[in-house]
Amino acid sequence: MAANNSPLPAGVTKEQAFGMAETEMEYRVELFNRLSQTCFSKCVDKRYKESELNMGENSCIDRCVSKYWLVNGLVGQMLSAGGQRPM
Amino acid sequence: MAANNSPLPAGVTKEQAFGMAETEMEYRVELFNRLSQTCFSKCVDKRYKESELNMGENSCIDRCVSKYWLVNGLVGQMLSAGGQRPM
Amino acid sequence: MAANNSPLPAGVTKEQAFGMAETEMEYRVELFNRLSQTCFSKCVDKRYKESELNMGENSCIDRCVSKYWLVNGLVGQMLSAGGQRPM
Amino acid sequence: MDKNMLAGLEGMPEEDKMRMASMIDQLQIRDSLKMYNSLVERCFTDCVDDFTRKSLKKQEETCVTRCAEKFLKHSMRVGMRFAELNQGAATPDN
Amino acid sequence: MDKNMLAGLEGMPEEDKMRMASMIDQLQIRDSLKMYNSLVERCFTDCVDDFTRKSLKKQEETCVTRCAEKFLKHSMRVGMRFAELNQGAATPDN
Amino acid sequence: MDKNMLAGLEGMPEEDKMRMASMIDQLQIRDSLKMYNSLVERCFTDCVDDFTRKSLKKQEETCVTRCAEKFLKHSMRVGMRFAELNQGAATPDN
Repeated sequence: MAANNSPLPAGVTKEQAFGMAETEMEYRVELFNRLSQTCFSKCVDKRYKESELNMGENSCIDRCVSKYWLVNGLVGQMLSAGGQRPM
Repeated sequence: MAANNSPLPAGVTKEQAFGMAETEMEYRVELFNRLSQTCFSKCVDKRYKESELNMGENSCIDRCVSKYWLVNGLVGQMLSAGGQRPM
Repeated sequence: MAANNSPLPAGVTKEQAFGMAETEMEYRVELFNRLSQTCFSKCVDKRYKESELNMGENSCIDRCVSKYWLVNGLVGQMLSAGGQRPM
Repeated sequence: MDKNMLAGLEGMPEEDKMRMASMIDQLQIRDSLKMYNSLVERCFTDCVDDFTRKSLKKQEETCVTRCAEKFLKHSMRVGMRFAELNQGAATPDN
Repeated sequence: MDKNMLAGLEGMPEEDKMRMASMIDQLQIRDSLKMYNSLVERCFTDCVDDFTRKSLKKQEETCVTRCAEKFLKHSMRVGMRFAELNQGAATPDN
Repeated sequence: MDKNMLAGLEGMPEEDKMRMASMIDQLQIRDSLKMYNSLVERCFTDCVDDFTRKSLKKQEETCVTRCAEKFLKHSMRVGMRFAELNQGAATPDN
């Protein structure tokens, strides 16, 4: 569409590049929010007897984040492999 | 606003038409997602003993989609009738 | 950027002002929706034996809205105070 | 939801006011559609639990209708209370 | 989801059709990513409940894999049924 | 959340970088407001269950305050772990 010396892949307009960047960021934000909500539900005692996270809660959170991350990767692998892996 | 030989209703700018189309599509996507999530919760066994949907799950899903669709229509009718049908 | 006789704060472009107004409205809409969903869950009998809200439900809703509003304010105060008030 | 936000735009040119109004209109339409979707999901979830056939039972229909009517009345009431609080019209504690 | 919405735009200039198509494409990408996020959350919630270590147990991995496969098959089936209903292809009651 | 995404835009004109930065800023503001809304909903849901009066009981206030503080501390911790994982800084299994 114009002499192209931009870092964009061929055929991608600037509008589209901004759109994709925005979509990618929205995805990461949503991943973070879901992970955070889920681990709060799994790890934090709902009786709220104190305002500090205790040691058990803290290590539960660390492991929960790690496992959520692994599950995210595992599912990503499955989907990019076609999602139809027989089993 | 200009000599109008476009397929748009009078008084609707092109920007508004795009906005409405986008809103309409977002609505359908959300309807689909909620229906899908709800029927998964209602029909699929959470123990995940196998990776296939069994016959019972499959027919539950078909009926669930059908019923969700009917409920969607029923509520739509109510709302367009004023939402205040005495009963 | 141009001779400024607009009501906008210095350094804020018109695009940004519209963006901020939109974000603010989205926030209010989301607050309203969450409040509404939460109070429906807390106050309305899920058996739906009638189509009217009864007196108990109505006063529960009024109080629920009031309390949700107070909680919203309480948390807002905490956050603007740094969110780290020792306790 | 908040047409009087336009008040703050007193000084703005006509064109911007129109853009603002159209933004608010679209937000309201999107919000109504979202509300509609969440109403359908809630009433379906609360009222439909039998998947032995494709059509609604009379009893499910009645449940959905009542649920939707209650939800709408609830939304209106919440909207009124919410507006009062937004305007600082607090009432005595009870 | 709804490429044939473009049909309604028959009379539109080429430029607008392209803009419409690109809007639909982006909506689809966003929707896939949302679906992916909700799948991960659901399978994690249903399959992982032991937080005594940082890595997944074999049994959790199997559960997640099956859950994800079921979810995808479910989504495809729902998509087919949904498309039929959208086109008014109702089938006899059963 | 991801300011270093800007790194990939090295070659871009100043004007585009600014647009990108402003997009990120707005996304962050929207995200904070969403987080705020979800925090309020969660702490309200977990702490308030008595609707015999309009004002908060002392005990509800304490519960909400602690809940919000825990939620914020939790968010910060999750944010740190999440950032480490994003940068591939894996630690030994335990």
